[in-house]
Amino acid sequence: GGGDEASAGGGGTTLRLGYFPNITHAPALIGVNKGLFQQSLGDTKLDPKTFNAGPAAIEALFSGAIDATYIGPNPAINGWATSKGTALKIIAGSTSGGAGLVVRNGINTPADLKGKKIATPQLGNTQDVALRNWLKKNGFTADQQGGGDVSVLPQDNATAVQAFAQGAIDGAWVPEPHLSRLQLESKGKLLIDEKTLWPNGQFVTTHLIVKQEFLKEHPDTVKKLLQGHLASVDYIEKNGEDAKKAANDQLAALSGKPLKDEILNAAFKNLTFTNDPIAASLYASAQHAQDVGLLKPVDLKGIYDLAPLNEQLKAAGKPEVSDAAAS
Amino acid sequence: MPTDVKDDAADRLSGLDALELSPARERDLGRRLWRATWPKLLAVGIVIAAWQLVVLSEWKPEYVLPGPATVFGDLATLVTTGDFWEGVRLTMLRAVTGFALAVLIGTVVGAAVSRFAPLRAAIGSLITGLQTMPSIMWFPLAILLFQISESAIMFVVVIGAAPSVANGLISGIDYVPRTWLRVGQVLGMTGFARYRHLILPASLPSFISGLKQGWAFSWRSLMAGELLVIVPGALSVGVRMQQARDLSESSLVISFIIVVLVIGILIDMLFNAADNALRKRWGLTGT
Amino acid sequence: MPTDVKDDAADRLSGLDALELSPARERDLGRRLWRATWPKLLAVGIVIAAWQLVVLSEWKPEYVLPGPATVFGDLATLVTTGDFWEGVRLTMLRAVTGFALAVLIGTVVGAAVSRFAPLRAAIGSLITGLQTMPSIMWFPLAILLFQISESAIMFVVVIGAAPSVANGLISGIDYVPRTWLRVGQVLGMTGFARYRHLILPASLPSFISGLKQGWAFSWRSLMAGELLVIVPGALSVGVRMQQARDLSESSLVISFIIVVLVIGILIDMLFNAADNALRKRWGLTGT
Amino acid sequence: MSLVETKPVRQDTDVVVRLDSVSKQYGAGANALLALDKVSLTVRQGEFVCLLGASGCGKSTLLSLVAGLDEISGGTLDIGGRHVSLMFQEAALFPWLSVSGNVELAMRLRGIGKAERRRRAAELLDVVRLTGFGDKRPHELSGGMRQRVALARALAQDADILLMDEPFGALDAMTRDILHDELERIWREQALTVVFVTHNVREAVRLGDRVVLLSSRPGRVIEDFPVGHARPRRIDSPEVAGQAADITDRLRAEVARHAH
Amino acid sequence: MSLVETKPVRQDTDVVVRLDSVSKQYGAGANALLALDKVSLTVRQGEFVCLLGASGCGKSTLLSLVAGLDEISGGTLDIGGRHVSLMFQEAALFPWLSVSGNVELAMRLRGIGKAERRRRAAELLDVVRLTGFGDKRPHELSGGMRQRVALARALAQDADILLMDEPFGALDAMTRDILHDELERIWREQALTVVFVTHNVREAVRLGDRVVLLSSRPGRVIEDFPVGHARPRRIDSPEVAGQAADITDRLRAEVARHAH
Ligand SMILES: Nc1ncnc2c1ncn2[C@@H]1O[C@H](COP(=O)(O)OP(=O)(O)OP(=O)(O)O)[C@@H](O)[C@H]1O
Ligand SMILES: Nc1ncnc2c1ncn2[C@@H]1O[C@H](COP(=O)(O)OP(=O)(O)OP(=O)(O)O)[C@@H](O)[C@H]1O
Ligand SMILES: [Mg+2]
Ligand SMILES: [Mg+2]
Repeated sequence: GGGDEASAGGGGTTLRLGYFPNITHAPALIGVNKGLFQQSLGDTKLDPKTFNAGPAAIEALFSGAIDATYIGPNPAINGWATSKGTALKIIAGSTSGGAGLVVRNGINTPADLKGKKIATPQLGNTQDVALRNWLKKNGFTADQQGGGDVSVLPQDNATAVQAFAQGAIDGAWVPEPHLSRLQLESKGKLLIDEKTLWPNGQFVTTHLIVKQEFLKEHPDTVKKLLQGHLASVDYIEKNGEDAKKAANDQLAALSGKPLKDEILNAAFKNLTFTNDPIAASLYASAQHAQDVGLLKPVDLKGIYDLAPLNEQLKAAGKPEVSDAAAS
Repeated sequence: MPTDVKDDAADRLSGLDALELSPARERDLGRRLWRATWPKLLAVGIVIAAWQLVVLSEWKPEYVLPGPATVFGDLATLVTTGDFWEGVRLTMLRAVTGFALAVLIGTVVGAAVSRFAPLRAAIGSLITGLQTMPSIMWFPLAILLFQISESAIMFVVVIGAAPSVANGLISGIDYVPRTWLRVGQVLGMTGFARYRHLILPASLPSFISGLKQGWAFSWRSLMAGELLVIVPGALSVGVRMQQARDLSESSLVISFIIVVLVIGILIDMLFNAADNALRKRWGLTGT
Repeated sequence: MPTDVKDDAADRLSGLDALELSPARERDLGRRLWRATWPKLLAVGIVIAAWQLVVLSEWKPEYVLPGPATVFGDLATLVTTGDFWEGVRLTMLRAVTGFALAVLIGTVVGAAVSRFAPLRAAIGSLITGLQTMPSIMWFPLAILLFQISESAIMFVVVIGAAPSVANGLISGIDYVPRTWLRVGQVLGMTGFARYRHLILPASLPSFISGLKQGWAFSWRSLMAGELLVIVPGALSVGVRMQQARDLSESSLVISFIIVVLVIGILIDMLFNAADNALRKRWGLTGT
Repeated sequence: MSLVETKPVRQDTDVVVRLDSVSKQYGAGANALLALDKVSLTVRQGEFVCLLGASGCGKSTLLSLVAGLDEISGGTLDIGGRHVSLMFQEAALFPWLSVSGNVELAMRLRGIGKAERRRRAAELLDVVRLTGFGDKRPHELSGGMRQRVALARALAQDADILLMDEPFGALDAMTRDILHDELERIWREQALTVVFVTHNVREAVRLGDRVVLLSSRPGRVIEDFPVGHARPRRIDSPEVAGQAADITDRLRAEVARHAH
Repeated sequence: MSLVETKPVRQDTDVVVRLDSVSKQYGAGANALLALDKVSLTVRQGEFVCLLGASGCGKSTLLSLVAGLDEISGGTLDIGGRHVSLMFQEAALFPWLSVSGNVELAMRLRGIGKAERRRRAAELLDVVRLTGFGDKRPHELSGGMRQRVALARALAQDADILLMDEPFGALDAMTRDILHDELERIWREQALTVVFVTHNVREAVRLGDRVVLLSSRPGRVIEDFPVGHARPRRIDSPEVAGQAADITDRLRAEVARHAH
């Protein structure tokens, strides 16, 4: 306890960074495992914290228990909305892709989905919105209470995987590694790869957020954090196999068991690790959520602060990223 | 407790004058209600005042720790939607059904376990083992047995609460005074009659306390179990609660904490009424 | 129960012959152990056999419902890693610390609530309300108060288990026979002495049963609360369990169910030992 | 061993309760306590036997053995499967039942109908002079009243053998006299066999066909006095007082022997 | 109202217990039961008062009022803040304590040291003739033995006023005689004030300075017999028997009046 004041007032002597023991957080896993964050942070101590799900991470950020965290787009939007734009900023992208709809055999076309039960991780999250938006485009109705042409059942990924394996649901729109697991273990069929629904096949799965106060008070520490993050993303790009191994090692350390190689490989294939937060997809997804009534209108203007990132990218001679909407 | 004894004696004294009996009683009822209410009001008042003070001190921003005004505003909005009551109805229905089932099964298992020594040796300790199992660990089995259905929820609730009920009963049975058991034997009680006329009534206090704990377990299991199934039509309390957290809306989270507390308190009052009636019968109160 | 009485009488009879006393006792101990063990073995045997049968019937694919051989293989691998025991050690340490705290707080609160009528009116029912609150609802508050730390876990555990302990004590106190209370009064017991010498010992049976339920609550809360803080290296049971689920590895999930059951059963045996000692003291057993 | 044995034991079918060298030991090892030591006693059909003995000599133990509540540690005990009712030394009423509920319970277990039960219970409460107390709860009664309810409950069982453990110990002399008469009447009318434990020697002589004396711990039968006086007897009659004095002397000698 | 009142009430400081028109009603409304009706009674320092009365007439109620366990419904009651000890009608031992634990508890609460407690408890167990039973648990004792432990516990309190509710009801005559002597000795040595409830009229005359008669429900004081015989008395002495017969007659008349 009390780390809040210490880190805020003590000149950023510690950085408390949150992430999930999950393959979509690979840059964090590798950065921690390989000491890349610590390297760039120098004498600022890295204090990594892991979370099981977005809400807990946001609660921790709100309460001042962490300073920055890797997180999915959805909790970030919620956190932005409830704090009325005062709590956090997205400062870099991390992961793209790696989600889709897996169905059981016998369902071959979207039309076959009528009357079926499809799981999503959580009402109003990215995958849930993607599914509903896609269903709407395909002329299906689906309400928030699981009714309509297609019954959308929000439940946590582990339950969805079990339910699918036991034939209790007909499909699930899930992120990695569950996406690969459903295909490899439960012999599900990938009906929709979410990539195909987005321009350039790019949509945000994970990004890096930081507490606004922290950003204001310790811009240097944030810069160093970004350096570490960039190094990690670079590392994945340059050492494919090594990076996988490092990620899996860190997973094993955090969860007691590594992913099976085949799932690790498949998941890595589906994911892209990038510094670009793919802002356009965030705006679009939020708009979709508002369209299907899962999000109160929210002004996302200013949710990004990509200046420090771009500064670094520029220094490294890489293309800068933008927080503009696609259109 | 001495205080009670004194008060009741005073009540009786005032009841001595037969002519004044009914007004005295009315006054008594009013006084008793007031005596039961003011501490509650005071407690709520203190909590809200402290809460408001913390909020005013700006220890944490409003979106992390919203003030009472915000929360009660949100709560008021919440409870004025028909949807919310639909959800509460659905959840209460599940809770009551699940609890009833748990009581039934727990009673039978508890009675059987305390009756047959080998059964007790075999599964007696397992009961506590089951109790400690987090609800989510039953999800795979629930889905395996019942697919995604109301029955799966019931399964999770029953397996969560029945051990508690059974344990309460077993403990009650174990502490039935030996004299009563001997009286029962002399009266020729055997088998079911022995349970019906001696063991169950004698262990009722502990049983009721087990029921209370069982209710808490079943409610907690239900909150987890409701996430298994979303039934078209109404969003149950468990689902709404999860959503409030997912949306990181502190005010809504606190609202649901209050809702759950209020339901818990109301149920506890039911149990207390049963308990008081029992204690009166047993001659454990001053009245 | 009559069966026990008969057996014990038989034992005593055999004990009559002083010369044969010690061998008879040894034989007794062996017999008693055997009597406590065979039903457990039989129960485990039946469960495993039924499970194997279901698996053999190929009702569900192996990756959904793995057979006993697979699971016990995995379990064996699991328990032979030092890491696993580190995790168990960590979890048990937290469980015991949290439970001890919960017992302390629950006892004080329970005693206070049953002692002061206004306090009871104020927060008596709240205790059950708190009990019904799912652990995850305390996470925001835990993080708010204790950041991400061991204290946050303790908070979740204590707030989950203390109400149970308090309720057990309150129920026990409520059912202390009136005669004993009167004896206490005549002996001049007041305040703390009254609790120390009369109320606590007299309500011990119900208290122990409350402790048992409290343990179950604290364990469940811990399983949820451990997800708050992950210490790489020593992975607690709660984290491993969650991960087993997240990895959808049925065999690992079942392994952890077994681990939790075994821990629960062992703890229950401790409670039972305490309970039996108590019943013997009170003269509620045949011996 | 005991004086009873010196009489020729009639092997008649009349014998309802037969104890043959019955021993009872509580506990084991260092903690063992021999409560009864080779007690032999027979009670015949319709007999009223009173048991006398010092406090802690094993009277209650003997009754609980006969009632089958405890296992004997040695010897043989035979009641020929007869239906036994035992009135305990403490009232041991069930607090969750009303007074008449407690009395009716014994009948309920024998499947007697509700109306009949009600009638009989009221009748029995009249017998024990508790008319109108049927709806009270046990905790609302005085000690002596509770004891009388226990008596009513024991009578409600309609057993063949009635074992009574100091049934009138908490009653005043007058109420006790009345209940002596009632008990004697019921015993005669229903041809009951009664074993009656008391500390009141006059009461024993007033009621019993025989008065059996137990020695101090461990209990052994030391004397068996037949009571010859014609019934109805009065507790304050000279004959009763006279024999009571004799028995008291014998008892006193026994207690003195065990230099307390 | 009562006969006591007809004597000039001495307002001396000697009075230890003073009841003035004390009433006690249990329950309320239709369920009300008047247990005591305007009872007036004074007990002086060092006096040994015996209470007699039919079963359920309110003797135990009276004691519990004096001990402050129940609130009076009317009248005034004054014991001048003196330390009272009450021996209940039932033994009411604590099952979680051994026999000597039960006896020691009373001393422990007064802060008496361990060694002293132990010594005193052993002494008291000797007094009640339970030497060597200190380590037993209450459930291992016979009814009469439990009663004696309760007596030892009451004596261990070293109170100014000792209230005893049928303390020897479950004891045989011999043990009772012994305890009469012991009680008398302790009473004299410690200048105790004793109120003693019994159903045994001879016992009352054997022990009491005065014998107070209560009427049947509701209890009222109907007569107050001074006992003049010199101590030590013997329960089977002609004087005791004679006065006991007188009192019994008076009691019998009272009970008859209340046509049971
Ligand atoms: N459950 C028990 N465990 C151990 N010892 C016992 C038990 N019950 C009785 N005893 C012992 O057995 C002896 C006889 O007890 P019992 O109750 O039969 O005496 P009793 O003749 O009925 O005496 P009383 O007239 O005082 O009721 C006593 O010494 C007592 O301590
Ligand atoms: N707690 C109570 N509630 C209601 N009525 C009670 C209560 N205690 C006693 N009574 C009633 O008060 C009356 C007097 O009871 P009490 O116990 O004082 O009698 P007693 O003189 O001690 O009789 P006994 O000689 O049988 O012990 C009885 O009629 C009884 O029914
Ligand atoms: Mg006895
Ligand atoms: Mg009485």
